[in-house]
Amino acid sequence: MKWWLPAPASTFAGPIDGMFTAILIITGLAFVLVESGLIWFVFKYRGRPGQKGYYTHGNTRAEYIWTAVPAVVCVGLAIVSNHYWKQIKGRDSVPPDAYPIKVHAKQFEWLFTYPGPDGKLGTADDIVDVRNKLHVPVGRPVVLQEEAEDVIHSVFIPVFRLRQDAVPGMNIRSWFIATVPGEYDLACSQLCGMGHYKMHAKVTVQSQADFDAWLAKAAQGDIE
Amino acid sequence: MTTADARAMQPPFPAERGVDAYNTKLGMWVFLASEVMFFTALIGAYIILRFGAPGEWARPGTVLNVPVTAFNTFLLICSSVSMVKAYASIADGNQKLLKFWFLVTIICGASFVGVQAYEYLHLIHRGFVPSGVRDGSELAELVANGTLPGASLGLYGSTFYTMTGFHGFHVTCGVISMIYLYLTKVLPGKYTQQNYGGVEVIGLYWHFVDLVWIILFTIVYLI
Amino acid sequence: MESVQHKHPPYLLIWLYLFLLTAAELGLAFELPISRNLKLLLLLGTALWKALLVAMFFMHLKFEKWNLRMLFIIPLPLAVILVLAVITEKIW
Amino acid sequence: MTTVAGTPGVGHTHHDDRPFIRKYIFSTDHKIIGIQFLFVSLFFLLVGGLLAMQIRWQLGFPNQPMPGGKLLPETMAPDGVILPEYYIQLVTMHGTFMVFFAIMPLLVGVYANFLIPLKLGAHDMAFPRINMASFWAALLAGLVMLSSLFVPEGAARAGWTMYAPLSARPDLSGAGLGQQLWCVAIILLGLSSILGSLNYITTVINMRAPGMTWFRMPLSIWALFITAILGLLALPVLSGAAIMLLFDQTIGTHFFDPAAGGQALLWQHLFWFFGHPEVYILILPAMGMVSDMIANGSRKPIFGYHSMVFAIIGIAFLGWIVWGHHMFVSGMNPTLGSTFMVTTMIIAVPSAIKTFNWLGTMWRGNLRFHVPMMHAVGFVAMFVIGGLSGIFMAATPVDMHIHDTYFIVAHIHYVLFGGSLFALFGAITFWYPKMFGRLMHEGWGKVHFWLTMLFYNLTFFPMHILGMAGHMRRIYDPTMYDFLKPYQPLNHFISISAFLLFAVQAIFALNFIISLFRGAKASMNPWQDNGLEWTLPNPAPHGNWAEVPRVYRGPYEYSHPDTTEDFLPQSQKLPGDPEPAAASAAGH
Repeated sequence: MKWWLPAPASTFAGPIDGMFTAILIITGLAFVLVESGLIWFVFKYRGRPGQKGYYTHGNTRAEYIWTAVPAVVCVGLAIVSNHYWKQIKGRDSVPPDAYPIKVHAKQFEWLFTYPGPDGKLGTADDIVDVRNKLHVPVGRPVVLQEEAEDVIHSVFIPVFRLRQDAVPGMNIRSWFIATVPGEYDLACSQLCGMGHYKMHAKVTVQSQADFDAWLAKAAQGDIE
Repeated sequence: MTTADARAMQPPFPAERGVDAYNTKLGMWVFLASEVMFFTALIGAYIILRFGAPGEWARPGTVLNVPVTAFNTFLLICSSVSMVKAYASIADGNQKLLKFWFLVTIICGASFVGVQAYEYLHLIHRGFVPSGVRDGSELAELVANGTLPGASLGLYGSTFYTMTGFHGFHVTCGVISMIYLYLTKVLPGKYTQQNYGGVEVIGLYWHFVDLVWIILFTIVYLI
Repeated sequence: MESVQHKHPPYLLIWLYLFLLTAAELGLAFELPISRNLKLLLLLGTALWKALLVAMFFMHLKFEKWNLRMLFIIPLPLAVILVLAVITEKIW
Repeated sequence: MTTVAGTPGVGHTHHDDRPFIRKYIFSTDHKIIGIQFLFVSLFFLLVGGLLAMQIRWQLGFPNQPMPGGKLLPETMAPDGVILPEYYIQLVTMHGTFMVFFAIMPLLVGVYANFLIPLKLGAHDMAFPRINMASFWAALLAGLVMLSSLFVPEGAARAGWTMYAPLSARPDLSGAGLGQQLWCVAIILLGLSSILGSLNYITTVINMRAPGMTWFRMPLSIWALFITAILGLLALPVLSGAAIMLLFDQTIGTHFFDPAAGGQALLWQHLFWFFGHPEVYILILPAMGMVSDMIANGSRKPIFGYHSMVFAIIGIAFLGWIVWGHHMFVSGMNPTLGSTFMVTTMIIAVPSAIKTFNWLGTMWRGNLRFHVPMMHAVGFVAMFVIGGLSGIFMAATPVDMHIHDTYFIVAHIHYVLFGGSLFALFGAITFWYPKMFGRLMHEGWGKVHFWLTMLFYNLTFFPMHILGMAGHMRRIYDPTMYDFLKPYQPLNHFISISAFLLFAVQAIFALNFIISLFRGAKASMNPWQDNGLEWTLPNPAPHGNWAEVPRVYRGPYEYSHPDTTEDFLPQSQKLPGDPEPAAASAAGH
C-alpha cells in the first residue's frame, strides 16, 4: 500500500503530481498554522475565574492581511491550474498527429475501435469493438474519441491521471502520451447502473513494434 | 490604549429602515422571486435545448394555433388590467366597482384556462403530444411528407407542454384563490379603503402570471 | 394605509399599449419580410417591454422603494448567467 | 449585572389553553415547529447513518454476510450479502437523506425556525400557518422518500446527484417507481423549503424588534437569512429539474434523452446550479451558529463582525457562479471550466476570512469549554481540513485525478460531518435548555465529543489516501481492481472506525433523550449569553414576549469594560444608551 499517488505512466502525471504536491505544501502550511494556533489559544487563553476577555471588535489591518494573502495564493494557483488545464483539456490541446482510438462505452463494457493501417477511424480497415482491451503505443500521443451508448460513463486511468466522462449524444476527445510500458487498470468512475463496479478494462502500454504486432493479430480477430 | 484600539472598540451601530411593505406583500414579492427561478429552470431548459436542437425547429403556426392563443393572450392582459382596476377601486373605497372588476378578472382567468384546455385537446387530437408526434396522426403525415421538420419535435413537445402546462397550473391556482377571496372577502365587503392588502397581494401574483405569459407567448408561439 | 383619494396611473391606456404591442408582435412574427435575427431581436424587445410595463405599472414597481425592487431584480442576473453558461456548451 | 432597567417583560400573562393537538402537533408556534423539525430530522439522520453502515460493511467486508442482514428481503441482501443493485440504492439514499432530510432541515428547519423570532425579538414568524405547512410538506417528502426504499424494484439508483440519462431511463437503471418517488419527494421538499425561506426572509426584514438594526443581528441570524435567500432561489431550480426528470420518466418527454435531441449535461447544469448554493445552505448556518458559540465560549466580541457578515454575503454571491466545478471532467466546455476554476479559487477567500476571524475571536479570550464551545472549536478544526482539501479539487488538472474518488468523499464529509454536524451537536446542546427547559449532561457531552472526534477522523481521514490511489466512489466491490487490492486493509480499517463512530452516537442519543426527562433544570440564561432568547423563561412561552423587547447594542458585547459581569445582553439598557426608534418594527 502506497500512501501517495499511483506510479506515474503518462506525461500528464508530471504537472498534475507537481501541482498536487505544491497544493499539499501550501494547504499543509495553512493547516499547521491554523490548527497550531487553535491549540495554542485553547491552552493559553483557557478560562480563569474572575478574569475577563480582551474587549475588541477586531483589527482592520490584520483582516486586510488575512484576506489578501489567501486571495493572492488562490489567484496564483488559479493561474497555474489554468496553464496546465489548457495543455491537457484546452480547445486545441490535442496534437494533430495523435493516434485516434474510438471508445464506445455501454452498460457495462468498453468497446475500443482501432484504426487500421491507414491510421484513420471510420474506414473499412478499422479493427472494431475490441472488448475491454485498450492497447496504446508508448511515447506517442493517443487521442480517445469517447462516446456512450446509453448512460454517462467515465474513462479513468489512474496511472495516466486521465479522466474523461463519456456522455451519450456527445463525442469527446481526450488525449495523453503514455510513458511507461506495462499493464494497467481502466475503470469507469461515473455511476452507470448496477454493474458499474465491474465495468473495467485493461490498458496495455507497449512499444510501437509490439503494438503494431498486436494490432496485426487483432485484425485477424485474435486480441489476446 | 492606542487609537486603533479605541476605534476597534466602537460597536457597529448604523440605523436603517425596512422596505416599507407589510408582511403579506413582502412575502408575496419574496415568493415571486422564487417563481422567477422556477420559470428560469423551465424557460432556460427550453432555450438551451432549442439552441442545441438536432434539426430545424418547427416554424410558428405550423404546429400551434397562434390566433387562438393570441386571443387567449388578449384575455389574460384584460384580466390583468381588470385586476388593477379592482385594486384601484378599493383603494378609492368603491366596493361596487371592486366586486365588478374582481369578477371580470375571475371570468377572464377562467376563460384563459378553458381556452388552453381546448388548445391542448385540439393539439393532442392532431397528434402533438409531450413526447413529440403520435404515430398515424395528422402531424405524423406532415412530417412524413416533409412539410414539417421532424427531428426536433420531441423537444418541441417536451418543452411546450411543460412550460405552458406549468403556466396554466399557476393560472388555475390563481383563479381558485380569487374565487375563494371573492366569496369570503369581496362579496361580504370585508375589504375596505383601510384594509385591502389581500387585493393587492393576489394582484401581484396575478400580474406576475400575466408577465410570464407575455414572455412565453413570444418565445414559444412567435419565435 | 391612509384614506385619501389615490391618484392612479392611466391603467386603461397601458392596457391599450399592451394590446397594440401584442398586435405588433403578431404582425412581426408572420408578415414582415425582414431577416430572422432582426425579427428575433424585435420580438424579444417587445416582449421585454411589455413585461416591464406590467411590472412597473400593474405591479407598482415604479412606485416602490429600491430595496423592494431589488428583491425582484436579484434573480434575473442569476437566470441570465445560467442560460448563457449552458448555451456555450453547444457553441464552443 | 450593573442594571436591570429596560429588561423586557417576561412571564407571559395570558393562559395557554390550546388543546394538545394544536399545541404540539398542528402547532403554528415557531418553537414547536422547530422542535418538530428537530425530532423528524434526527430520525432521518439515523436512517442515513444506518444506510452508511451498510455501505461501509460492503466496502470493508465485501461479499460477506452482514450481521443482521438476514432481516433484509431477498431483493436487497439474500442471506445477508448485499447485492450490487441494493448497494447503489444505499449510496443514493444515504446521500439523499443526509443532504435533504437530515442536515438541511436540522440547520434550516430547526434553527431558522427556532432562532429567528427569538433572536430578533419577534412574537412569531411572519406567516405561522405557512410555517406549519412547510413542516408538514417536509415530513411528507421525507416519508415519500423513505417509502421508496420499500417499493418492489427498490429506491432510486442513480446517486444522490441523479445524473440523467441513467435516472431518466427505468430500463437502464432498473428502478421505475423508486426513481419517480425520488422526484416527487424532492419536488415536495422544494415546496417546503421555499415556503420556509419566504417566511424567514419576511420575518428578518420586517419583524425585528426596535433597535435590532441589520448590523446588530447575531451572525447566526445573518447566516440563516442569507441561507434563506439561497434556498429561495436555488430550490425552485431543483424543483423544475426534478419535474422535467419526472416527465422524462413518466410521460415520455425528452429533456435529458440524447436520442431525441435532449441534453444529458443539461441535468448536471441545472442540478449543480441548485447544488452549489445548496452546499452553502448546508454550511452557512453552521458557520453562523458557531460564531455565536465561539463568542460566547471565548467571552469576547466576535473579531471583525462586519467582515464576517460580508464574508457570508460574498460566499452567497460567489456560490452562484461556481457550479461548474462539479463538472470539470464531464465534457463541459473547457473554457467554461477555466472560468469556474477561477471563481472556485476565489470563493476560498471568504471562508479563510471566517476561519481567521474565529481564531481572532479566541485570541486573548477567557475561554470556557462548555460542550457547545468544544463542538464549535472542533468545527473550526475540521472545517479547515475540509476547506483546504477543496483547493485540490478546485485546481482543474488535479481534479482530473481525484474527481469522483474517495478524495471527494473525504472532502464532503469533512465539511458536512466535521463541519455542519459538529456545529449541530454544539447547537443542539446550546439551545436545548431554551427548547426543553433542561440541560444536557455535561460530562457525557464531553465524552461524546472526544469519541466522535477520534473515530470521525479515523473514518474519514484515510479516505484521502484511498482517493489519491484512485479509489472510485460508489463502487460495490473495490477488490475487483488490481490497483485497489493493496488498499483493502485500509477500507477494512475505515469500516471498523465508521462502526465505532456510529456506535458512539448512541451516547448523544441517550443524553438527548434522558435529559428530556432527567436533565438538570436550566436557569433562564445558563450560558450567560447576550441573545434576546435568553431573556425568556424556559421553555419560552407561546408568543414569546408579553412586551416587545428593545435592543440597545450588538450581540457580542462580552467582557465589556463598563460592566462587572463579562456579558451584556442586547436588551439591557446601560445609562448612556439612547432609546431605539421603532422604525424597524414595521409590518404589524
